[in-house]
Amino acid sequence: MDKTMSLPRAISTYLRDGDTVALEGFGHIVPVAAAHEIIRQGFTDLVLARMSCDVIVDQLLGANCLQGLISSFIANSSAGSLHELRRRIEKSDPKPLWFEEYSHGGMVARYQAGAAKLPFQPIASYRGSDLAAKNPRIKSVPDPYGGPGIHVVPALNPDLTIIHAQRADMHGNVQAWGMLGIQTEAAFAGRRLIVTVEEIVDEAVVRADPNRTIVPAHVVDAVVAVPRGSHPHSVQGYYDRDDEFSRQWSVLARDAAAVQDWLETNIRGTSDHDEFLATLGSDHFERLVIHDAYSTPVNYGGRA
Amino acid sequence: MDKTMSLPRAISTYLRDGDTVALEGFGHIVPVAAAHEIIRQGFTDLVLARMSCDVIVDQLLGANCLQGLISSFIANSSAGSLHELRRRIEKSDPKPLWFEEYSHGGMVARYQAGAAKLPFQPIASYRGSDLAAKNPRIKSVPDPYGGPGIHVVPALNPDLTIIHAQRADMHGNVQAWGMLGIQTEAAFAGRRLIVTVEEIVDEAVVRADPNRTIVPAHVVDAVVAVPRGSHPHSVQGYYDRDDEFSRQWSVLARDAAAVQDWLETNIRGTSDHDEFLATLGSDHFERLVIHDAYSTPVNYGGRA
Amino acid sequence: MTLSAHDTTETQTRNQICEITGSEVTSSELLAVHSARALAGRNVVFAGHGLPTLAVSLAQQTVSPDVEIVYESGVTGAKPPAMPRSISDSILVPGAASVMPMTHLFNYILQGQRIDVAFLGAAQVDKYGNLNSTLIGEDWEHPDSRLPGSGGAIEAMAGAAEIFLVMRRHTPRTFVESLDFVTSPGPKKAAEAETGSMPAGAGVTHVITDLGIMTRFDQDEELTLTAVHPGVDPAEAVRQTGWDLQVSSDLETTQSPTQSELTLLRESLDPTRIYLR
Amino acid sequence: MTLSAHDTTETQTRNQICEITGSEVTSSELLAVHSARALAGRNVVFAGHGLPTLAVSLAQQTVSPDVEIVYESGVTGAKPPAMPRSISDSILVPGAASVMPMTHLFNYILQGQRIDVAFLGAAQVDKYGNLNSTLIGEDWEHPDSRLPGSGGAIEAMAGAAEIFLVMRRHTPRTFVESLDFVTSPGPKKAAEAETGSMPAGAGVTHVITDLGIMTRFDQDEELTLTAVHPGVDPAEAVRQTGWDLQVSSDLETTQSPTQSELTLLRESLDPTRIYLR
Repeated sequence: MDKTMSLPRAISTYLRDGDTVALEGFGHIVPVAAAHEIIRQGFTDLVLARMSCDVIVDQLLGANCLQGLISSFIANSSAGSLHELRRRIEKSDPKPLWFEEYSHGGMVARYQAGAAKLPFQPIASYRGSDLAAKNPRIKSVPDPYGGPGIHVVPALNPDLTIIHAQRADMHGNVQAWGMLGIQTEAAFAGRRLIVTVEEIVDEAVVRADPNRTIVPAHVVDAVVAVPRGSHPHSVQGYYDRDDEFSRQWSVLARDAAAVQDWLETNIRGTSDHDEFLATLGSDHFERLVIHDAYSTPVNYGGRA
Repeated sequence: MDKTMSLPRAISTYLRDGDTVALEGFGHIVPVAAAHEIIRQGFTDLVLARMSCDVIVDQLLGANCLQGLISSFIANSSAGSLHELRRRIEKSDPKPLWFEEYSHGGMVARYQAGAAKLPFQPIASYRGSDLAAKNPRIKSVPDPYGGPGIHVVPALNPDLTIIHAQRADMHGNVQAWGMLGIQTEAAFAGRRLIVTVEEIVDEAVVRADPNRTIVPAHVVDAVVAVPRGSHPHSVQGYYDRDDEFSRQWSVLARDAAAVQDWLETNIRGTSDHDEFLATLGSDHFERLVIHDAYSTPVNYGGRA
Repeated sequence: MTLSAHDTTETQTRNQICEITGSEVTSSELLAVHSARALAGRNVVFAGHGLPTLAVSLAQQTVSPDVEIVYESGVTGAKPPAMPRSISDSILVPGAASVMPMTHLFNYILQGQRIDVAFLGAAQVDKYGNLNSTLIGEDWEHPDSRLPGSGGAIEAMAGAAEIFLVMRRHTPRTFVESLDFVTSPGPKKAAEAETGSMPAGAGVTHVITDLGIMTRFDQDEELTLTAVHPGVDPAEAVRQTGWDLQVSSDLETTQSPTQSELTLLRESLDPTRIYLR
Repeated sequence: MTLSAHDTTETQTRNQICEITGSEVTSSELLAVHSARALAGRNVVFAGHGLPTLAVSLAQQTVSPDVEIVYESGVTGAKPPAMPRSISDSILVPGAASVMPMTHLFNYILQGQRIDVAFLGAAQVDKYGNLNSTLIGEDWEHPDSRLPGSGGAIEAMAGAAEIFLVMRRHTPRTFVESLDFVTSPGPKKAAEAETGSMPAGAGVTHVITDLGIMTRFDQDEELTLTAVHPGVDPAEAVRQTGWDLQVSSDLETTQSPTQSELTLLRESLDPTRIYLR
């Protein structure tokens, strides 16, 4: 089944105002272009689930797309703070943000339970943490095998999950390598799933290395080719991370008006991801070029 | 750290009478040679954990190595029955067998909890099954999020886990492809871990494809090179399964005396795995030859 | 337990030419064709090797071109060059769309409710589609005959939207009033229990046998004989069923396998007749 | 939160030449060297980028040749050609020994109790080694300053055998009597709670600061000043600590970084001085 479609169509087809949407990717293969398209289409009242925040969280907040956030790390990686987010939390400026907070382990457990259609997942790490005191959705169950009670976190089943990967075939068999984060679980946990990829490849490419598939076709609703769709985050084997962009964001976003200007010019003022990339300058990706380091083939041979 | 050692030394160093030992591998990359070495060294009173049984279960039973079995499928794959096992269960012949039974999903959940050092793992599938009624270790906990109570299975933490794989480096970084079964979880769940492999390779081979590693070095106690260590099961890219061997076993093992004769001649009468393989005949592996089907390389390149 | 294991260990004696159709069609071909037809509109199928694999392959080329097969060994979208000999045959791997670790298969695919239809077999089935693949006999500790056990059958029953049960041999010993052991409970049985998650799907909706087809759709509904194969007396199906089998007032006679279906099976899918015995 | 994140967002202003050692050794070098030395006998280390990465690399070449580094992004045994810029820098991947999905990292490695030492940073630490990396202020809903939060710090604290805390700046604002928020509780704090699994390890056993080293070993033991760097008055460390700091009766003076350690750091491990500011 051909599930390829354009990014605007995929977002407009599978996202609704008020949805809980998971955008996952841990500093690598992050669906940035998809986040920008959500801004372009003006969605509102979304709840964003994202373990490790980054510039797109500030951008979605600045664009008034979000009413809530579910996360476990809310800095801009090693590049500084996310000031739009801090204004919302520290000062309710311009308005309050509903924020449900976990640790990374708690988010992993939530996605895992969601993917497995379990009501909750036990987790061993929350005893004595104020995080459990602050978040009423972190509960506990008795241990019927005689140990102490154990904390549990509830399943997370986003209405829509979006992930980015190196490649997929048109059916939706998704392949990724390098740091894989929580993408497989987020994909299975989602009620709907969009996958953006650097390249759509012939299914023979996928089938030459089936262990590399992180999400099988039947879980996927839409496959979208978006080259450089993860910028400013890296894609292993495709391009490097753009730390300068991320650092500049942490400077720029100290000024709320600058965030609005940036969104107006770079996102709302561009019609698609290619136009956004053009705003970076034509030689921008030259300094993000990577060297090649190909894996050695393994033998999948069997009985002929 | 060089963790390579001989199979006899690995087994004698890391196994004790009375241990719970997991031998995992789902019809592919099965630690058969290691099971035979356990027989040769005459271990007794072991409890074997093995999701999907096969000839080695009958052989370990016949050799009087086992007092108990934890499993979820006790036939000889598609090759027939395991008659030594059936005699033990149906007729306590020659003596009773302690048998703790789960479904595959239950075994997966037990290993997962064991690997994650959780006391138990919830599972959605046991409502109304006599399996839960028969097995008192399948319990339930309330759902603090308002759903019905849910079944749980206890963590499985074998004293020793043994798995087989295509290759590892001398430090114990283990790589496998094709059907991966529950090996990663069984490995992490084990208090001790032996990995037998078709080949010990230079660490540069492993490091050229780090996503292919299924168990990282620090989890491994011993790495043992045992070419053809999975026969009669297949190893993707190395050799095919030997269905004739498995079928013949189901015929042979109808006769308890024949099992004893076979063990005496083929296992106790051989000093190691190479001698065992020699009993199969020098041209035995010619009909198990596979064709080659190499994966296409992926680019792991990054910033140089 | 997937169909194939039970199938080959328990009932492989009845692979003679199927006389009841009055043709040269074998029982295996008949079951494969009707299983394939029942897959119309279903996309993700959990199957054992043998008949279910044949049925899915046939469906791909007839009623359900987008169907994706999932094996218990974690392989999806397999396109093996020859018929697999078991669900863990490594011939399934080269050219497959994915090979998942078993945690993903059991947690995210089966328990994750991603399967439209799971094919199962059983030693015994009752009128509500509860299945026994564990043992025969009264004494659970020392059964007369110890069978393979659940494998992933419990998870398939609990997680799949529908179960198709393929039974080569329709007899009162297999279609029973009361199971010796409830391995895989359908939703009615599960609802009667006191604890645990309810199954996600409808349980057994189709039973395809050498005599005909039974169906049920609602939790409390009994399996009803809705079709018999050409030449089969419905009374024979009733006689061969260990409970008082309901016969549909709209009882149909199944359409014999078409030449096109048989040609696909014999010449394209299983030319060496590994399963089309 | 791993050390580096806090480190770069909160305290990067104090990277001047470290005068207290009376040498040209920078504060970063001092902390890296003492962190490395403390790794003697430890084999599996969970670390953030920056100082912890440098410390582990130095330990590999000095006190602990078999040490294996594990990053929160799932990378083990990384051998990057240059210093990583964060724990998710893809430069960590080529040539690494493994890249695990995050489920394995959090469930099987951290919660699985496979880590000997985890390096953490924090905005506040108290006398029992409880850590705050969540917020500064009285009002949890509207803190004065909102920090990055846990990341995997809670899991590292609960699962690792020991925690090494590296604090660039030893001040009463960071070494406090009472945390504004207990993000990552040590075992004493955890034991006082009513439910949940007890941490597997000892909590914070070493705190390495620009003034000296504090240690604690038992659940109820307070952090004790066991060493000061050359030229540091222990009274200064007491003054810069927000609780009544215990000073060991065997207080030692740390051995200055050796020329060999400094050469390794400067010429081999971080020649472009990304972290050795």
